[in-house]
Amino acid sequence: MTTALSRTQIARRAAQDIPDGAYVNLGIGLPTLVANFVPKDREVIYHSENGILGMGPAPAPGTEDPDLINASKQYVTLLPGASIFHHTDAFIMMRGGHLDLALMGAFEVSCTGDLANWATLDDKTPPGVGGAMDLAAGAKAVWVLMDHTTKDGRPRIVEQCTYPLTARGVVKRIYTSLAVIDVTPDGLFVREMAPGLSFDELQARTGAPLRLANDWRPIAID
Amino acid sequence: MTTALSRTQIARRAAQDIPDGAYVNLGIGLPTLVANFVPKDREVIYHSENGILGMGPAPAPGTEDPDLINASKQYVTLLPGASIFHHTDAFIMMRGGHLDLALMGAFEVSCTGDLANWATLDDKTPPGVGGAMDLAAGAKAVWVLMDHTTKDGRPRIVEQCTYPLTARGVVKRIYTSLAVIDVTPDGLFVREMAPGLSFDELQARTGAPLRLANDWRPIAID
Amino acid sequence: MLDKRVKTLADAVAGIKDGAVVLIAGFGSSGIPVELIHALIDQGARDLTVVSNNAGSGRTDLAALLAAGRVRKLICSYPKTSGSVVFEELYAAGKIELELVPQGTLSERMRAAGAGLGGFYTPTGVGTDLAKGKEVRTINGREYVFETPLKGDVALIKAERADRWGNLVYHAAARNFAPTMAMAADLTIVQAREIVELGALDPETIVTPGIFVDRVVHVPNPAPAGQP
Amino acid sequence: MLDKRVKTLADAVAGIKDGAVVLIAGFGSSGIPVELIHALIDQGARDLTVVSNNAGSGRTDLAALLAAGRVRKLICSYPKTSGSVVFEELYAAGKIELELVPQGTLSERMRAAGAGLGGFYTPTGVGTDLAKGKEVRTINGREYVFETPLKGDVALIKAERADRWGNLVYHAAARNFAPTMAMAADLTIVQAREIVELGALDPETIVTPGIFVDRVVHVPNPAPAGQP
Repeated sequence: MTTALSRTQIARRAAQDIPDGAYVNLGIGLPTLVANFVPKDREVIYHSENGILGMGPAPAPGTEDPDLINASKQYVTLLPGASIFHHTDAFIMMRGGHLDLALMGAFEVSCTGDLANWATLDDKTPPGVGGAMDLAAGAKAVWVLMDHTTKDGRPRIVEQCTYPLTARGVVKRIYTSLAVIDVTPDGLFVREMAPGLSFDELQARTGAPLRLANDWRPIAID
Repeated sequence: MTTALSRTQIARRAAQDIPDGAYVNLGIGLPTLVANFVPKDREVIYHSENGILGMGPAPAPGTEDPDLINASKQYVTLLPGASIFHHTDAFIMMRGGHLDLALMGAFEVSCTGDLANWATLDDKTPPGVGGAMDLAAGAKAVWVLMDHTTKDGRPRIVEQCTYPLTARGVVKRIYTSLAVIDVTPDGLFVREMAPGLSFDELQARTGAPLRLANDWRPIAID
Repeated sequence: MLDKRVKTLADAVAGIKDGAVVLIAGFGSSGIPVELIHALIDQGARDLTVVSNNAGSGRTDLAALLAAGRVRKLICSYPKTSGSVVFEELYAAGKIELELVPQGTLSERMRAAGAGLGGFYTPTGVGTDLAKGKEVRTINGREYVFETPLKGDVALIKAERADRWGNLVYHAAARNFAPTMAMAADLTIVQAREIVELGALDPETIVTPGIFVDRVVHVPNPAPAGQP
Repeated sequence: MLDKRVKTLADAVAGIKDGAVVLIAGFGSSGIPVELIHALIDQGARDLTVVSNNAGSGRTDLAALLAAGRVRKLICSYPKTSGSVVFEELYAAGKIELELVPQGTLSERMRAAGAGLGGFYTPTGVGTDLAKGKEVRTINGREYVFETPLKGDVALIKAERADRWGNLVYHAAARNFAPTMAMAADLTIVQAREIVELGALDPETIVTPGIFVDRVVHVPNPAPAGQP
């Protein structure tokens, strides 16, 4: 029996790979959870598009400052060493290749690293792009965190995205509920699989050809 | 007998026209003198391209700060209300049309307001442009202060500049040792002449056709 | 004497014309000039184009301006936030035009207007629907989209402290779009929680130099944005 | 742990390669990283392209780097200042290449590199010798010159205070080109008069966030620039 990872477990798994000293932007939703699970001995500098570098955890109840929020509009704090700047400068960091990592959610990722995470195919609700395209175009590396399939079982990792693109060829690694997959010039390499899952089962739930890395291992879930 | 204005008198004359509350950039050389003669009841905010708004007069001897200098590399002070910013922002102010006035020196000005003030025709000394082209392109108004002719008597106000251009069609007013001249779409209008000078004499020392304004008057020299 | 202070909110927004492009600072609920927006509603200008990162929340401030039918077009990066009910209703009913712009491009386009530039090439949006119809140019082997300046007739800004020259500092991350919008509009209007004596602000820590500001009005107890 | 401090000036400039593009902050004598420049002379890299607003003064710092024959090309706006004797000699002798760039364009080109932009259109220089050979484009009825990003391999910066994350503040108007150069280089090296504890700098008044800085070295008594 395969146990798919919960959203929290996806965040927990991705958190293990964030290097000490990295400048990291966490996208809205699932990626925001990652900060809770980064090993405490690593000093990670979190960036927010509204002009904060060095965000700390949520404030104690009663100490919230409405003018100190992250991109998800959640209250945050500042770590010693934090800095505040205006929006245009915040996007210099994002677009100009100064961030080491952007962790983002996605609707779909293609086998060549195309990212689709800003617009649905629904015409009635207004689309929102926020800083997704800037981050995707500019971060040194983009990692995606998402469920491996849609709620009704369709693959989110595909040959070609059906959802509107955020950027072409930018995703370097995908953390899903079933696997950790590297996007390389030679295709998608499976580095880790959920415990109990077979490669054939994983391939069956994936819309693009996978290759199993020689040194693959089961995802360690604690 | 005509008395041509001295450099100090040119600066003194131009200073009378600087409006209260104006944002003004004073170019290297003659324009720098202007600040000394602006009527004391006017609050003028001086900008320097190295990132200062609200420069005050020269510091008292012994209180100079090598990191507080103007574009001419002279020591300055800060007035209450002054602000410091970086070079790129200083040039947003210059290029973006935020300065009311740029006062500049010139080698030549054409009858259509072309400005030549950055390079000589001498190949051996290196040219220097500094912020002249940005100011000329971006200030709301450019006024030129200069001697009316070269040392050997050739006109500096010409049909077409012979020196390399700084910008085309930007000069609005010219303060010279002999006259105050407006550059208009209808040509050069003489507003004021040095005491004792006749219009014919002025025209003879000018390389482009002048028109005498109906309300012209002698330059008041105190 | 250079004195940009005006006495009332009505004075602050006086003269804003129908059809104006209005830049409204803020991100989510932070830095929203709530009182200036309500003064604009009272002032009556209509057929506005509003540039703001979000589309308001609840029924106050930007949402109230939208609900009052004053906004023909919204230029923004993320209209769909929790509580953006007014905008969503108008959008679903086809009663408001939306120009969606990537957030960094939105900010950079306003900066270009303030900086006197004619446009710029950005890698953001290449190959996406938001670059459709735009010039794409390959520079040093990489593709870029051409983007044009976005200038405002008016900018509405919330600051923490101001002086009579219009120098501004902000509170925490409330500055967000404000410094860029201040330089990108012909008429920049500021509500400041505190107005201080000239010279009270440290020259080295002023965030928006007064040259970018036209009017300052004192609003000592600003309401939070997006409240019911 | 993120710690950008290095122990010595030699450590600070280690690894700068022959042929590097080196951005050197400063305007006139203010904000010149004198000790880093002398460390670069000792380090030995040659065939450099230097980007700096002026061309040095006297016989020290930038003038000394030029005199040592290490600079192939200078990109600057105003090489001809009082005391720029070394540059003038090299220029007259045809021993150094000069690319003259209007000062605002120089700064904006470096910003474009730091900001990830492919280029921009500026009204500065239209119709002049400095726009010769460059694309000119009419946008909304006005002519603009196309300018490309100017990226550094290295930037040398002088700051007043720094912390171990590389956050910087400057003294008075010494910041000038430094914040822009810091973001425009692959390797940004800072000499700071004081190094303070993390958290000692007010987050709202940090001028250069540490993300743009790679190495910080403590130089407690920096020499003035352009001294004999």
